[in-house]
Amino acid sequence: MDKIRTAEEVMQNVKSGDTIMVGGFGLVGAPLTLIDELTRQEVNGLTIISNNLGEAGKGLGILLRQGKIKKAIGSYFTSNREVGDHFNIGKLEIQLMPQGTMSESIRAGGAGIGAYYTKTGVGTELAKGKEVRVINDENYLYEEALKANVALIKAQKADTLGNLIYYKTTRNFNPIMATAADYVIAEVDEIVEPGELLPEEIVTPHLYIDAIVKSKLILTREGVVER
Amino acid sequence: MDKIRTAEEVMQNVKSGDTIMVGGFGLVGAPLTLIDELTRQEVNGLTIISNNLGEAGKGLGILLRQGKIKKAIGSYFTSNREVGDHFNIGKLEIQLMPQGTMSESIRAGGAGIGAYYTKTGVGTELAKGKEVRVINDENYLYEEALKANVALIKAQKADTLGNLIYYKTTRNFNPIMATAADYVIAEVDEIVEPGELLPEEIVTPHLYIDAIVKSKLILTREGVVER
Amino acid sequence: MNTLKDVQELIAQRAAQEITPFATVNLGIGIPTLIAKYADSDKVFFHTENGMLGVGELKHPSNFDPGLVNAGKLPVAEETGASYFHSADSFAMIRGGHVEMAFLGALQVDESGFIANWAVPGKNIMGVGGAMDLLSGAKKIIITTNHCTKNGEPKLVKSCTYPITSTRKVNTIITELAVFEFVNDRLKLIELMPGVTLEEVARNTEADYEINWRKESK
Amino acid sequence: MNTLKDVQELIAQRAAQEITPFATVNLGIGIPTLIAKYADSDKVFFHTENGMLGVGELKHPSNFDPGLVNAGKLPVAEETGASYFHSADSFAMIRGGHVEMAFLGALQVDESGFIANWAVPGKNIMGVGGAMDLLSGAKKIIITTNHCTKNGEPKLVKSCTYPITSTRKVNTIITELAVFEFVNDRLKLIELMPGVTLEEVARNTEADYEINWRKESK
Repeated sequence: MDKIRTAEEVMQNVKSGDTIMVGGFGLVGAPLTLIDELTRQEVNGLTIISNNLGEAGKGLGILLRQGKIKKAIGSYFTSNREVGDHFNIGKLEIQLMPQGTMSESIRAGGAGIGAYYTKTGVGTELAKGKEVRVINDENYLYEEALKANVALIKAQKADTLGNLIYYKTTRNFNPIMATAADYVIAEVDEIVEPGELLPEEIVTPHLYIDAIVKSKLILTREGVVER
Repeated sequence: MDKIRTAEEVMQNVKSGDTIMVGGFGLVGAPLTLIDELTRQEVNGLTIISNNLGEAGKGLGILLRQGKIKKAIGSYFTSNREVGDHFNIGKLEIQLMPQGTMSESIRAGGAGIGAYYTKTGVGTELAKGKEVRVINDENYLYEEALKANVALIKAQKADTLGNLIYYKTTRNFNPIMATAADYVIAEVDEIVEPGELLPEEIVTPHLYIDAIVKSKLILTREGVVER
Repeated sequence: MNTLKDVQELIAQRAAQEITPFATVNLGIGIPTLIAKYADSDKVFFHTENGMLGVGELKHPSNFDPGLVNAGKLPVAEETGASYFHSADSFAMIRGGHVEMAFLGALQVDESGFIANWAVPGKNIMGVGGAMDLLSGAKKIIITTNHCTKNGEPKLVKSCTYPITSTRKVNTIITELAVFEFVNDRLKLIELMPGVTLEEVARNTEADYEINWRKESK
Repeated sequence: MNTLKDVQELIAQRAAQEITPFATVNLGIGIPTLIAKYADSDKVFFHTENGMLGVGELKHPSNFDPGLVNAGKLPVAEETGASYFHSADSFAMIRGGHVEMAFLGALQVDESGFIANWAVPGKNIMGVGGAMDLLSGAKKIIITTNHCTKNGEPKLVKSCTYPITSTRKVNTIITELAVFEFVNDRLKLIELMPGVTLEEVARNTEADYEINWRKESK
């Protein structure tokens, strides 16, 4: 069962109107090659679940400029001022979430948890209209799981089965997004044979991964470069 | 900050009436040395959260015979027939949970999640009296988090800071129980210096661990032996 | 009929044919555990809820590793490409729908597709394990069971009299007499085991079923 | 007064003294980030919500690793004994109460102990990050902030006019003028920064506070 694909091939799984999770904390741990390919697709009306929406004209910021994003779900859009511009003219819906709630909702989506209660956000503007429940004398907010049609994630190494390991803080949202979408594409810098990753160090077991794409664009000290 | 202790020392943290999580799947990955020490303590009225309650007269089964357990929370007590005997004469309360719900509730306890909704158990006898909620047209059961005063867990190696790694299927409940108790004691087979465990392979970061105890009783092919 | 052990092996062998290539498969305790040795180990990934993907058959039983067991606490081996994870992550795989097939034993299966496999009325309920989780989450549930109880009572019944394990219905039932599938919520007999007659199945089955030789799903 | 940068360093330096030995500490964006270099790196474990425990100061900024950043997306180093984890596990640490102290910036802090540090009325709300999570979960919250806004308006107010970040109250406030603590829900000035007079604090503070030199908690 060969999961290795090209970016062009896998992006056929993205359709207009889809919800797409995109890993990364800013550019760190972002699937840059897959995002680049996504910007070439003739799709629109996408819902993007990602901590940020790139920077102005970079990464997911290109997709925003192209008008392909209908809604953005994330925790910190401040890094791309164009997000506010699109929102102001009614061209973009925004669902802002505390970063921990966003992470937990993605994990819940992957783990079959329908919803959960967290103390985060209780009594704030982000809690407006949301159910509050008292559990052991404390107020908790009801939050539902997040799921997606497709997840674009980045890992350091994959074996050909799809087992993944991550490099330092590039891990961030990638392992949880790998669990929460119908079709999961892992962009990786290196592909090795099964057995080369130690069973105890594997972070994402292969059952979560549908396709593996070798990275072409990577983040270096000099910025994003083609390798 | 030296976290290395003897079993005698750490067990001073267990008081009568406490709720105690005990790792392991049967004897596999169970903190045998700590359990052994616990049976020597003059405590009673304990609530034990553990997948099983040992076997008849072994491990937690000794604690049961000693009458020190008031309540057992777990998923599979069938392996110790004395559990049923104690239950029948009213000497033991039982809270039986699906294994996945038990795991998820422990994780929730460690992660600040007050409660969550799962499909597991809906419409069964274990759902009696429990709230059902419809989320996206499916029935989910309300389940609350589990927490404990003390957790007794087993790992393969610790560094002196308390970072842990686990051996094969001995991992089981140990990493999640490490997150869900006020005081967490890790029994380990080997203690190394910080830096000897790779940052990416650490499963339990040290902030969860209060004390480290070197194992004296270990599970071998010949059964439980003193090392 | 053969010995109990022969019967179980027969069921396990037939069940192994249901495994789709490269599926992630969870095997319950009992007959399901026997399935592994009939499967093509290069084309299946066995998952066990105590925290492992890539469970293999132990080649030399005397050489077992006490830190490497399956959900039945039986010693197993590690296939190339295996990985380990904690119980919550393991059940996240099951409950999140990432395990393609689960093979489970049953005390009863009824014609609605409900199964009972964890509790007996009038007895203390002392264990449930991962059964309810697998029922709620695995994409396909295949029941492997002796056709009748030790006392000769049908296990395929009209309606479970034992407590059900889930409101989720099972997909397939494999016994030493026949293979059944639920199609559009109706129980269909799709295959007789070698040497078994329709009459023999009818005599040992309480549940209503239709005969439908052509497999619609597979 | 000194330059803005000097003021920030002064606050950070004082804040570092609040770190208890071997605490797990999360540093927010802005002034909190500056605290690390004043802390004894052998006696503190810095946590960052993007998934790392054991964050270190980058010794040679030109040598940074683009795969190793903190929550402010600034390059950092890896201390001995560090570990990495995904975002949900990282916030489980924060929200589950496993992070002992969090140092955060603020737009406003009020005399009830509420802070506002994520949104400004009348402007689009475009980011919240981990602020609400840290407020809900860290055992102790220490606010490090300039005493007044750029326009000279007090940041320690009677009641936040900006949207609050949490209904959880903060523990300590450190500015370039003074150190405050909440004791029994009352705001207490417990220390003046070097060369600062009580009158100067009074003139720049809208919130009511008592003077209480002896620290009750620490």
